[in-house]
Amino acid sequence: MSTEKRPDALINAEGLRFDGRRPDELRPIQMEVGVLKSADGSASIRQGKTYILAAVYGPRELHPRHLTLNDRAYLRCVYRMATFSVSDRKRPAPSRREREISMVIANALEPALFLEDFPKAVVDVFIQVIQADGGTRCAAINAASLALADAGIPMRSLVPAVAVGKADGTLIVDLGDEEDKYGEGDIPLAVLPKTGEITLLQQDGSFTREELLEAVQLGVNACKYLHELQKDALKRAYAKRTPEDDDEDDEDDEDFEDDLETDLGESDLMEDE
Amino acid sequence: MSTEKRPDALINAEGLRFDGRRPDELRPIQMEVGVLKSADGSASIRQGKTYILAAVYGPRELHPRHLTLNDRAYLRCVYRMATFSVSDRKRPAPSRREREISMVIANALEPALFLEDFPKAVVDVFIQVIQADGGTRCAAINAASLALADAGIPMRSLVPAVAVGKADGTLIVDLGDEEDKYGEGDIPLAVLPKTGEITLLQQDGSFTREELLEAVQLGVNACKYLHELQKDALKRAYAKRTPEDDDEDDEDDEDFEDDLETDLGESDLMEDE
Amino acid sequence: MSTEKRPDALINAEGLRFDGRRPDELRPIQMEVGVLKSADGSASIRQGKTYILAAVYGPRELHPRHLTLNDRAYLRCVYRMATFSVSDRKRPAPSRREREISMVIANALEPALFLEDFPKAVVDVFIQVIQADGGTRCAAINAASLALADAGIPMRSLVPAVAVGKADGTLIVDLGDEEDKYGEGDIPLAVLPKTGEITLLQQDGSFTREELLEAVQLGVNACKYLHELQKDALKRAYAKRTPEDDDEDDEDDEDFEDDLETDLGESDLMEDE
Amino acid sequence: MGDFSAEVISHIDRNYIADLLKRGDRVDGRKFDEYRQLEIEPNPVAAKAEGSAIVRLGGTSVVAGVKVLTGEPYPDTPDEGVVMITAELAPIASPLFEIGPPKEDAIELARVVDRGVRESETVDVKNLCIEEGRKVYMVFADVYPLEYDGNLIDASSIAVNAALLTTRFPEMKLEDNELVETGKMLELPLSNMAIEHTVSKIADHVVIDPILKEEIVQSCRLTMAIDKNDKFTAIQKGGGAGPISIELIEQAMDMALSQTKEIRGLITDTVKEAGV
Amino acid sequence: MGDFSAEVISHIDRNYIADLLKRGDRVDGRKFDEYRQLEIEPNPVAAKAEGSAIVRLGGTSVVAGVKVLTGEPYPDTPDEGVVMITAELAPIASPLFEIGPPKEDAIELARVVDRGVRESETVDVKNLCIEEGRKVYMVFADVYPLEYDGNLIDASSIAVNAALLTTRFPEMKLEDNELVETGKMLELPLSNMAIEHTVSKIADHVVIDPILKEEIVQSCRLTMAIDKNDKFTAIQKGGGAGPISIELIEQAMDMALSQTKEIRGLITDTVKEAGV
Amino acid sequence: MGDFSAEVISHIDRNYIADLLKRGDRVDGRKFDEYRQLEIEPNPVAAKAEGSAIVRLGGTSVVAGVKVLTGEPYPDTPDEGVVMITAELAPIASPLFEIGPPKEDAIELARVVDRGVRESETVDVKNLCIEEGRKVYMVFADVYPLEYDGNLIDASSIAVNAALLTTRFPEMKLEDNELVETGKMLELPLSNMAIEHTVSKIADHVVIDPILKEEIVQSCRLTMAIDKNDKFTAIQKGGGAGPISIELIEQAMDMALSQTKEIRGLITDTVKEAGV
Repeated sequence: MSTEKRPDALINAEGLRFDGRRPDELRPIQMEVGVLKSADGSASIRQGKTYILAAVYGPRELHPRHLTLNDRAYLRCVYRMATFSVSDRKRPAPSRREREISMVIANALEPALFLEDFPKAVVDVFIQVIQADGGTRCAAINAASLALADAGIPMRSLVPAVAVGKADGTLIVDLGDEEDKYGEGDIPLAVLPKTGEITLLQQDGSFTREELLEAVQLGVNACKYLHELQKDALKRAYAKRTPEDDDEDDEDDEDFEDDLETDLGESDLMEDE
Repeated sequence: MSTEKRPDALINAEGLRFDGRRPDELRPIQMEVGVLKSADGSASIRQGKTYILAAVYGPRELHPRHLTLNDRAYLRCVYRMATFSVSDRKRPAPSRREREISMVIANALEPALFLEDFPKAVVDVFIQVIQADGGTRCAAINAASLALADAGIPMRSLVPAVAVGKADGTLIVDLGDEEDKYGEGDIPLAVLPKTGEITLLQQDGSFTREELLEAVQLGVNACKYLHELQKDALKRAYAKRTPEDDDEDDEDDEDFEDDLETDLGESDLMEDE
Repeated sequence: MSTEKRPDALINAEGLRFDGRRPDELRPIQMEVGVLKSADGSASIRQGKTYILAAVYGPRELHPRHLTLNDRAYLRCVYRMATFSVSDRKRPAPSRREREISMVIANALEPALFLEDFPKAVVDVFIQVIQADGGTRCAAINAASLALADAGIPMRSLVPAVAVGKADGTLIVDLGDEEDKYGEGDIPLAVLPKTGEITLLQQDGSFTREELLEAVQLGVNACKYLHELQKDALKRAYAKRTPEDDDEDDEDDEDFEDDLETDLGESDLMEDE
Repeated sequence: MGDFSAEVISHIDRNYIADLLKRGDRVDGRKFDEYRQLEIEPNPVAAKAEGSAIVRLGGTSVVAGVKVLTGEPYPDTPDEGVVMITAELAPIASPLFEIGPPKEDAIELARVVDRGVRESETVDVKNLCIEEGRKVYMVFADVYPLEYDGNLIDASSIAVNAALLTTRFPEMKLEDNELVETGKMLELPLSNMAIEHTVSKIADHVVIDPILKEEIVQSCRLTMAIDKNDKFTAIQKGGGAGPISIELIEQAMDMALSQTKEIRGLITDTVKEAGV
Repeated sequence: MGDFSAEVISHIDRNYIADLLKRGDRVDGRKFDEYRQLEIEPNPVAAKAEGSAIVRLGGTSVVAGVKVLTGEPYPDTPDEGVVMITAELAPIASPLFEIGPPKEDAIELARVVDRGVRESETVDVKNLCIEEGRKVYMVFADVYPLEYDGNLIDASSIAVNAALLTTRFPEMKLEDNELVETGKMLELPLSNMAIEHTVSKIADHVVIDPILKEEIVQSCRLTMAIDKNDKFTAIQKGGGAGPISIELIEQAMDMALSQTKEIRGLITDTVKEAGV
Repeated sequence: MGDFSAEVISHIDRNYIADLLKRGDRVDGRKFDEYRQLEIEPNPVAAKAEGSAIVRLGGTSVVAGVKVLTGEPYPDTPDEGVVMITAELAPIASPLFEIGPPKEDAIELARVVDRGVRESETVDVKNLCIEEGRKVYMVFADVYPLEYDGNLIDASSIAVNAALLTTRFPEMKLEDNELVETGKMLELPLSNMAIEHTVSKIADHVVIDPILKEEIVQSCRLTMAIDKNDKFTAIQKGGGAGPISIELIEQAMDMALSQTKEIRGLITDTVKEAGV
């Protein structure tokens, strides 16, 4: 029972967007680490009205066996949207779109992980979209890399991601639903902050060569800011965990904290290079 | 092309039901043991117009292996309705309802079996509803426990089952199709005769606390009668098997008879307690 | 968007068919061997407007393991029609018809193969119908047996196949689409040339005992001619392969040529018996 | 269907059965062209199905039921009703039938029985039209094997024919775009009642109505649907990859022709006697 | 759901939990008839779903969302709307939930929660009709577990009730065969708000709102839906094959009755306070 | 698609191919920005498909066919026709493609080719409307790989474009609620003919139109759809999880831009010459 209508203009006379943002302005973003007790690691992200949870289980034994990799852990991502997360009810069975997005998310995260530390194991990343208001695959990557850090999976760095688009001829960052739907294109991308390399890149719509390159640069810049937000979220979670909270899982948590410190240190370092 | 209509009253002025039964009266019931030659054990039941066959295979090796239990046999029930067994044509693929009923039937039967005698094996119970006229899950349990006895699976006792319901405010036993459809509720239950414990209990409709407890008691009483019918059916089957009939499977049949005698003895004993 | 209409008559006043053929005349047939570089063996056939490709992979290790046969290779056939190969768009998922035809094709080919030479292995025969204009299962067998020979699978002989039918009361050979659709019956059959035995036989429509036997005899005669065409195709392919073409796969090709010679020799011999 | 269990039987059995046949004997004592005892129980699902039958052929038994629904015709045959036959290798009938989605054998059973009915135009679909292009009767006949000791195809074919013969359903008409009952009960428009007959080839012999032991060692089987005018309306070679000579095909056809009238008669008589 | 992981817990745990119960103690310190802390977050999916709620019951949490669509009624109930509840054991909630098609446990969760709502006629489907025989509202309530520490059924039942209570959707009418909005927003016609209460049987004791450790060692569970008039509207024995005596059933019923008003009140109050 | 067989190639091959690239050489002797020989056979399925093409790109070949049907438009786009592209990794093309339901690689192939066509609005769906809100043309283009030696995406994209260009179908109109042919034959309304170009990243190099050996050792690939105005209409990074720098992305874009006109020209010319 969606009653959405195309807005008259996506960019107004003052050069501001539909929702009042500047072209390169992100939506309000809240990230929180360790939100699900059942998981080995977890995180939530609210980006505008988009709301996503990510859980990590592993490294653990892989079933079915024939998927086992001898030289590294298998990174298995499952991206799922709740039926009620979109305007029309999504059918409950996983769609081909969800399966494809699961794959590109795995590719976006994998270069940041030391999967070779866990041959034959699996690391499971489960992503549940609670509310979808544009940019879900990028928000999912933002949350999933926090969940991986929370699970203590050894990482080169966190992976920030954002979508760049075009509306009324202007390049804009972090599309909302209407901008995605009625704009002229969408370029989701994810970045390794340390090297500036791209780990996710897709595009639709219509862009010239120069627009594309400019859009990618805009995205990389936005990802630097997102990376700071990610590190803040991780530090907040780290600060909250005092020794008093740990009762039975002492040893595991030691390990976890070690990894976390390393990761935070490493990711700080990266930005200096 | 069903042309059923709701009857004017389910209980008439004389306190009798739609089909002339008293509230606590069961429909005519015929149970027969050993009706399918391919199976290790089998039974049929006709309860009113409900007509069901049950076959037991096993104990035998379990595929797929990963379902194997180390300390007992796996009891696998499959309850299936023929497409033509109901007023509208049922779709051929197993429904979620059929899968759920398969599960509650397995739970209803399992406490009566010495499954620990056959670790890692499977005992298969296949139930085919030929005609459904109310009470199929209970009739299926009645027949399946006879088929298990017929297969020589060691048992604590047979398991009788019946549905209790409510129509025009009166509690009634062994609902027919119209009473199930137009009545005010349905409580299928199964009983271990030895201890009076309940192994199946479901309910829909609307009942007060007191009505519920009274209904369960009515059901337990009806199950005592059903248990007698079950034992009679088993004895008839036992009587029919003379040594002359046994040609090649001699040894197996010895075993079977031993089990059968024990079971009949045991179940007689139970009622005395 | 098919706009086919039933022709006024399938057999005209001169006793000729819809497309000008005599009752026992085959459509123009082109067979070519070795058309797909990825496969171990391959062949194409154009029979009238029917156009089919066949590829053979193997003998190779079989997955899943539980299908393994201890005394011979498992012959696995997959017959698939392109969605656009028929007048109405075929749904992409394999139909029950395609699965049944896969099975009868496997049965038709198997007696010609020395599968016992490769216990526990699999020989895969993949058949893709590009355009279907009648007689696809027979054309598929003609092509598949060439592809098996091309792959160097040891064979007793090639397997020719053809459909015989009836139109306006006359028995006709190698039905086209309209003759299949509007005629009075269809009898696809495949033959072992060496013994004249039948390895595929199906029928629909309506035939007397005598018509049936005459039809089978007509089919067997047509298969003799088809067998010659098959051998010619194989010889042409054999002639094309000069030692200069073989660079790295020398040894394999030796084997292949040996088999091929034997096969050609054998099949020549058969006709003389 | 036979071939799926080829590995459970030893070479000794295979040779034993073949040697018997060479001497003119079958493993259960029947003649080569003799059917097992056939029992037909008409209308066992009288309260819910429009038609039904249980058929016992020796140690093999099946139940068939018919539902008659209404629906829209296919666009390319606006004046024809729809007939659909399905069959399933339900695990109740045999330890050999696995649980799960339809396997090749199950698909073949359904398709062969369906073809026996449809290619033979057993039901005259032109007479299943309520109003051209709008509403027709849809006849679903579904078969469930109950016991499996060989030759499910013939048992199923007989059961479907018997079930179709017992079928009674309310006549419908379109009034103001709604289907209403006229109050009259109809029979199905059955024209030629083709019956399927299955013959196994074992070594150089053909035998009709094979039991499971014969199916397991058979080289292949031939199923032939024959209508009341002795016309062949469907043939399927299956049940194994063994080749068969024209001479044996001719023998198989003659065996089937020699049995078809008696079986058709038994179906018709049993249903008539039951006064359905 | 409990039974699928029975093998991961040792006999020691089993005995430990049973011994505690014998002394009147539960493994997490609660009383036998005490629920864990219940938190309800109304409308977390306000931008896309017509209604929604996140429910936390101790270490278990679920999200439920409601979509209201329009469609044609079923032929046999032309004046009734449609209500459908689904639930899925999404792998995010537990290492025990495998990836893949719905397993028995998932099917049971969905069916038990659905039955709790539908058998209880929580939503009055007669009031979901737009135009008889032509257009009705279709209400889909879907539940996703997020954290699993036992008793998903009660958490899901509470979440569905809360989500239904927060639901607002545009009124539609038929004009010239097209559905148009009237401009008015509607609430769902909720009648009796049945809540499901689950009790585990462990050894000879029954405890309400079991945590995962209790579910793993339970003999069986009893789920009871109770409406605002203290009527039982649905019962399901599940979660294991253990038998249960009539006395324990009576105890379980009384436990559920003692808790239902408070939980129903908490749902209603929370949604009201949120001013949805 | 490349990554699924990463384990079959040894480190020696990986290093060998990378070393060659460092010296400016590709394993099959081509230049980094050079396509393999491209052959297009227009309309091989002339009797049954409304349009078709077989494309051979070196050792890779595919067949694409187009069916034009009629149907009802989606409610939210009542004046637009429907275009659907599917692709399947049929086992005929490679020992690497398993039999069974669509795997991730197959889904990606179909989605990437579909996106190349749809995001590029290659077919103008507004011109596929027969009568608004009631009947539209539905265009199905389906691709089957026949030989697989790398770069199925580009071969498929070229084949779909060629097949769409050869498509002819009868014009339909609505008369008294029935679709009838006007007798006129139509071409598809093709607007901008975007072509997909795939570049592999291996070590620090990018090469266009990778063969299988290159795909197996690639770090990732970049597929770019470019329309006749040199606008990028779709991009997909896939084929492995390797990261890629902005500089290499720019190189890849320029490689694709340098090839697109020639390939588009070859498609158009071949179809024109064939006089379809």
